[in-house]
Amino acid sequence: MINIVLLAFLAIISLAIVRIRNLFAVVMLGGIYSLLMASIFVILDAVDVAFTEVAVGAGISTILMLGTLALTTSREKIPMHTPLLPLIVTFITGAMLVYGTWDIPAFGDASAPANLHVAPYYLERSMVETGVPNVVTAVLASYRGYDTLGELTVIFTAGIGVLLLLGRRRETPASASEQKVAASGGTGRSDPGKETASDDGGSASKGSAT
Amino acid sequence: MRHHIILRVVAKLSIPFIMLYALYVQFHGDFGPGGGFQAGVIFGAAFILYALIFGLDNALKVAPMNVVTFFISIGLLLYAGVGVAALFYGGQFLDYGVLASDSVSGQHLGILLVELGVGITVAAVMIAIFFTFADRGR
Amino acid sequence: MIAAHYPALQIVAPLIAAPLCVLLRRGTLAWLIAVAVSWLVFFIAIQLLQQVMASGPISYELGGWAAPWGIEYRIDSVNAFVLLIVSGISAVVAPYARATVAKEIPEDRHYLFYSAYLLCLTGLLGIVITGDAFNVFVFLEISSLSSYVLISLGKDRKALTAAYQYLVMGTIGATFFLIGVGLVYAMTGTLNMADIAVRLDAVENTRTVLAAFAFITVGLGLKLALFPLHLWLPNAYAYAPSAVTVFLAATATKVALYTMLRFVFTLFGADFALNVTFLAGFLMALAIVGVFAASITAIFQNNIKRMLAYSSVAQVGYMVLGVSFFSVTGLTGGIVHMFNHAMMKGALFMALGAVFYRLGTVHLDRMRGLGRQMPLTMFAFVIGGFSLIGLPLTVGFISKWYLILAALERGWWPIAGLVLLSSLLAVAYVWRVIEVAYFRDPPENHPKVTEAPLSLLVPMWILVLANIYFGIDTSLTIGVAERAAKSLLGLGG
Amino acid sequence: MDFFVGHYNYWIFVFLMMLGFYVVVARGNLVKKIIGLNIFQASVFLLYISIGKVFGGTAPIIIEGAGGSPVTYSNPLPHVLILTAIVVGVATTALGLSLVIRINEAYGTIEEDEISEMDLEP
Repeated sequence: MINIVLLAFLAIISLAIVRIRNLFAVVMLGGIYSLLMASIFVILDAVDVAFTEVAVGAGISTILMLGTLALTTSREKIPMHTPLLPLIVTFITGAMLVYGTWDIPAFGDASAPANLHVAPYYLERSMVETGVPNVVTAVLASYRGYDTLGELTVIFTAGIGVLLLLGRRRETPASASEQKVAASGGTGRSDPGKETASDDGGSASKGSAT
Repeated sequence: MRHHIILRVVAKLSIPFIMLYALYVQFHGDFGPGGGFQAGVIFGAAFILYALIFGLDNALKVAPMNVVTFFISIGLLLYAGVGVAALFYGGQFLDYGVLASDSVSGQHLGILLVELGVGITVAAVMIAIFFTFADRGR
Repeated sequence: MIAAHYPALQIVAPLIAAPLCVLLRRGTLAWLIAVAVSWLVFFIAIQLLQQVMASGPISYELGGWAAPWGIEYRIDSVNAFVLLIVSGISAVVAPYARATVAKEIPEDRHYLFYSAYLLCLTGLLGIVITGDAFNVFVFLEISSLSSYVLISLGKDRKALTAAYQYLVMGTIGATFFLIGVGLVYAMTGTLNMADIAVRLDAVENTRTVLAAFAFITVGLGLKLALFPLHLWLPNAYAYAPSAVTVFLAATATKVALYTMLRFVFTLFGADFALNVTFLAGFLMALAIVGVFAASITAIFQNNIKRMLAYSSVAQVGYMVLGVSFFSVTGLTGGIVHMFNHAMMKGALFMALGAVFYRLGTVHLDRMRGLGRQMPLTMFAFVIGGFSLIGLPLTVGFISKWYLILAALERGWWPIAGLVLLSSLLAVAYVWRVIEVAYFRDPPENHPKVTEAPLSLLVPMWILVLANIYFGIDTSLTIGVAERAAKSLLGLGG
Repeated sequence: MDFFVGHYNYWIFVFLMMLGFYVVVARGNLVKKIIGLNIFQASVFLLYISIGKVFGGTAPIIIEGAGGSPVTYSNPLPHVLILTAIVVGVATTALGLSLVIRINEAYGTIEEDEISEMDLEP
């Protein structure tokens, strides 16, 4: 029953996210959305996932969103008209999924194929083969360790990407002259003078103003 | 926010505990919920809190960007390195079983090391992303 | 001894090289690493292809865990061939990148650029080599995230919006794919591809599997830029840095197509796709409409990179057309066109990269009289263009030949006619460039342009010569492609 | 009724997915689109975790010395997959937001229609 209530909350909050145009409010609701999601994960026995969802969804994502809003704007423009095509596309996708869930094994069914074929092996053998009681950790780090290596590479990619996109330019003679070319070129993007950013007063970042 | 004395005191008090908790999550992940990823995020959060309360410049003194980028690479290299080490010990890539005398303790060691790699890179990436976002804002 | 671990090294070498580049923080060093690693993976890919052709599929169990509990690599003639394409293109693009990157990207970012490039290579190779459905998603995201970043580094601010658009559409595609894999997992309880293929037979007629099939094909269709899901591609290719355009245009869509082939043929099975889902008809219609719509749009582009990007959408149409015949000849045509298109688009975009290097633009107006000022570059463009049209003695001819053959084999001569007709559209857009470059006088108020440096010309001409060589001697490409087609259709090989 | 109880989790997932997807394709604000992507992806997490739930089960952490009574555990595999997917999601968000910041610096707006108007001008 708790499950249904939480899921209903989830639905309401996401409706609110769609409707509200103040992006600060939306981001805060996004944080609540993640917390609710995490509670549901706990009820569904996925404690590790819940932990991660809280840390990432309610924590890091929210901070990044707030930082972005501080750097951009927090009002969403009201669109001229409700576009019809996205609505149709969304409904077709949703209909296809409802159709797809019709034959899916019932929720919580211990004899569903998903719970019978590969999974029991982990539950039975992981303690013997790896000595780690948390099966999720055992599967994550060992049986499917290669996936986790890939996952870590994704995070690494994101780090490199953000540094490439937003990182402060190191002052080198070449980059300084390059900057002049870009400035005189006109059409090129200008990288607003981050290079000479002075350390004035060590005031907290804009992101922290929230 | 440098004038908010309560925030500064509370932050100063709680940051060590946040870090300690991160380490607990990191090394207790074998037995309870948690693991490298969650620990990394929490560890990163400690730095983010520090930057929020004491300003980015002070935070950059504690964790300069060069050092953070260094750790971004180190974590991934540690993970991949464990895999390659398994190759040298005669196993398949990422086969931790060959790392120690018996298979189970090898697995245990391997899992510990790769989770550490995950923790290091995740924490460093989170710090790096937040610092670059914050730096862009001034 | 080390040969047994080639499959792992294929992925791990670029994966380790990427953080190494960041650690060393030197642009030149990072470039050297990128070149060395690209050549290494190319060498390994050749070895793997030989091994597969000689002694059948290779399986490599990661972590020593047997499939389906662990993740395995499974290399057969299909993905060995795609590995060869991706790593081969990287082996010529990495040396080429040096000069263009120096010109287009701030020097202090070079090491990060090469790191992202290596990550993209890792992701693409990882998608191809793996035998695990979920692992495909992970590596798909590595390649996608790194390509978003790489595209956004273009000089024009439109590169940013192009990258953003690609990020949104790419994530939708990847999430659709994830939904599909989830539904498959719910019905089969496994993620290993070979295992799924076996266990899917029993539940083939459920609505869930049908929905899974739809989500996986649409998701991959987005990544593949299959018409009408191609909207992200033209701007992304047009505004990305030159080296990135060459690399992505020659590899990314092929990898997505490979993944689609793998899921449709190996996992779901050709019979299921033909009888239950009517996929063949859908694909054929989309392919033909895509070829014409994209080719016609290409004719009206004045930014030549954008023109070629639209042409890429059309070429994806040809590949998908080959697949949609569901016959050995058609699939051979589709698979061999992956290789051939990589060669021709690689050469063409390299030529444009050289033009951009000298002119700072690839606008048609500014290319007047370029045939005399940059003779080698423009001649490379001409041959690449001929290949795109499908003139005999180029690789393009081989692909079209097989497509027409496949159409006639089925007795669908109108399709054959449409393929020929669409080639005329390619003549139209290639001719516009040739006319401007060779039959107009260079603009007077601009400084004289000289030929591109050797470091750009050599990789470019390697691909140009490959266009001719594989247009004459088809024993390698057709041989492997035919075997791959047979193995996909379950006819052995 | 049994059918409903057995499937409502999946339908909520479909509903959330549709909302997120709608925000992504219909809204012109670049930040909102990213938020939509987040909801869209989070709904898929719900799908996977629902697949792995076993009634009467507990979190898949092996309890030592449970005596004779066998303990039922929920399926750990979807949890592992979703841990990976969450990480991929936050990586995508971080990159997307970085792009939004750069777009805002280059165009002075984060509304899609205004940006495409500017792009049309030469």
